[in-house]
Amino acid sequence: METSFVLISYALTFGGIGVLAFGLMRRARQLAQRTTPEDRPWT
Amino acid sequence: MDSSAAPVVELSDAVAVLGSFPVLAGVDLRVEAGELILLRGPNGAGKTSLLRLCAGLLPISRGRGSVCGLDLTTQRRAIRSRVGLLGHANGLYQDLTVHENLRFWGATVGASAQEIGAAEQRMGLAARLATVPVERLSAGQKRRTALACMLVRRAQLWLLDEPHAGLDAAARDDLDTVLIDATRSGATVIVASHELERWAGLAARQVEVVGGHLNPVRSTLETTPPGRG
Amino acid sequence: MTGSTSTRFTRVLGAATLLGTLWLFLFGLFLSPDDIIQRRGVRIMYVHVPSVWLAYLAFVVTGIASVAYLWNKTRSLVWDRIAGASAEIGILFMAVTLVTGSLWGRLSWGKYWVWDARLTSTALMFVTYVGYLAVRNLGGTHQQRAKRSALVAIFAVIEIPLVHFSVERWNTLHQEESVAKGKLQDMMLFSLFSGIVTFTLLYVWLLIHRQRVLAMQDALDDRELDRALIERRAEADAAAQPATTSAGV
Amino acid sequence: MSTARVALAIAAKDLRIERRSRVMLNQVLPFSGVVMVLFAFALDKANLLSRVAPGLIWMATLFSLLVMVQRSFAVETDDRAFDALAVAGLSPTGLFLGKSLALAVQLLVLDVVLVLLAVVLYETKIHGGGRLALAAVTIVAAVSVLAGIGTLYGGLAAGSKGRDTLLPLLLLPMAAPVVIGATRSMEAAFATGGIAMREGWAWAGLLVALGVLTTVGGALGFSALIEE
Repeated sequence: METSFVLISYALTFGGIGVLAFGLMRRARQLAQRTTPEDRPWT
Repeated sequence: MDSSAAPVVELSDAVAVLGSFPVLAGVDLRVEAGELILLRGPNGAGKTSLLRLCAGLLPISRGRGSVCGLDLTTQRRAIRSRVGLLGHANGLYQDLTVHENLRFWGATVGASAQEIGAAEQRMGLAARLATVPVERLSAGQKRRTALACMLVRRAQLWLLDEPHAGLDAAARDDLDTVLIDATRSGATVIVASHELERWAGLAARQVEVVGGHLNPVRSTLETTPPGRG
Repeated sequence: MTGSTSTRFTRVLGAATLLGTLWLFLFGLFLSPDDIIQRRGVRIMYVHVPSVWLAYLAFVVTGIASVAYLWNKTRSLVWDRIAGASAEIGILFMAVTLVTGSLWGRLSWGKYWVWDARLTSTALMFVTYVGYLAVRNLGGTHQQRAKRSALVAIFAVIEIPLVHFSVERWNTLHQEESVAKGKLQDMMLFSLFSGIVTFTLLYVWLLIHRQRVLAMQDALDDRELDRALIERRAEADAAAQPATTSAGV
Repeated sequence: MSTARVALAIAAKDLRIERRSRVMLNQVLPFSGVVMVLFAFALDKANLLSRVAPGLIWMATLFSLLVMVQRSFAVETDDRAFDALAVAGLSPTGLFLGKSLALAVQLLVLDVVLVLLAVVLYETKIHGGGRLALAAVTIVAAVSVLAGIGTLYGGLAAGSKGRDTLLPLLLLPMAAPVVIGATRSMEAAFATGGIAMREGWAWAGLLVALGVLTTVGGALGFSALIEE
């Protein structure tokens, strides 16, 4: 039982992080098309 | 109406935003003490928002403005204590009686019992009505109670949004005399209303509100007003 | 990982985070030894403990950013966006903490949930910050959103020690501070440490990108405001022409 | 318009509205009374009941608080009196202190009734002045905290759309330390659950500190929260 619990924990943790990071990148690309460079002072 | 005193309301290119919609998109207005101004214009043009801007309720996002000599961007709360805004709702406590509502508003500014009595008298809310809970009053009586609260609070600028809505003919005439009486005793009144024919004789100046802007209306009574810049 | 919100720094940071994650997988699952009592179950610790650390760090950053926004010398919407972004990341790690914590609890105490000081205060904080995010999208101008959220965040941060203290005195049954007692072997400690470092890098990476996404979102809102302003002017000028004799501007 | 005068005017107004409409008397009190009675049936073993009594009192108080806060701000928003208060330029600190004072007074009445109910229904007893003093201090301190955070978050939620669900979401986590502390010190006052008086007073001290923090923090925060 331990192994399955450990694997579930890792899967949930890195799955959650992956979903957040991926969603973030997708949102960034979407917004990039609709904003102009001066809206992005960091570039 | 000496115009030497500072104008009660002065707006230059004022912009106000509701959410992300510019309900007022560059308004210029100047109102002297004791004037009675009528705001006309279609619904959604920005009449109510202009009143809320002058009342210091709606923050000014761009441009400049002052009410009763106080700056609209920095002294909004000070402005509010000098202004009375009567919107579609009367802002009264339904469970309390007329007298209790007036006593509450009196208590917030430290008004004396005489002042409260005088306000009741002026608004025709004497003895019998004063002890009736507000929720059982007619629309006209509620409107007069709300105006009495404004009197008790010693408001210098009266901002009325469709004050005649829901009033019968008698109550309307009654309200007109009250407003004229108020301007004569030095208060300044800005009214937003659809009923143009009613206001023709009364309002010294009419201003058209459309698309969040003001266009002065050529009215037979007055000389050329300071038009939009 | 190229995109509009990346710069050289975030790419380096992203690479380091990926490296750290692989490192954590390697050590967490294979190279570090089993525990004498919990056998393989202890490996959950390498994701659970860093998540707890990250959640608290994120919420403290939200609190600091909120204070920075309220203080008029340092007032700028960047602080507000950092506070919002950090709370969002904090909530993810808080959720992970609760799930992995209960799984680990099942293994070591035999029960998924125990009314223990740390678990209860973590759960309460999770709800508090869900409330914070609800306040963030109440609408109004960016300044109103920022001020309102800053206050709720400051009250929430003051709340954290209070909840923890009051629940701690209630009763406590948590792991006996395994890291502090030093009964962990060196390899375990090393894996745990690499977990914490990796997660911290990840947090900074997520924070920077999220702040920039929010910045673009705000810029877009302002852009829409300008467009609507022009529209309103056009509407007014169009209406002004026929209605009055005075010439429009 | 000094803050104190505004606060007293608002508190007097709220309490007069309550006396006139009797929402607390006709709805909230019976509601929490029924909760206590139902629990008495559900857990009919006496010794368990007396041990659980303090927790029940504060849980019933917490849920009544939600109803009372919603009523306190419904009164303001019914006829947009809240706008009228804003237009009058009343000091937000006065507004906060007035609203929370009125709420605190009502909560105090509610709690005294709940304690009496507990004594009658659950045979809990409060022996001697020391325990009575502890119970009194606990109730006053806890009530001041609950009224403070209730008014603060009630004001925030009043204007917004999802206010019915937002209020519990914001209020309950913040109320957790108070409910825990108050339950613990009441257990000392009721001499159940083996809590020493000394620890009871320690919890009461925490509640008093929370009370001061909430009142000061609430007063400062309230103006920013309700600012248009």
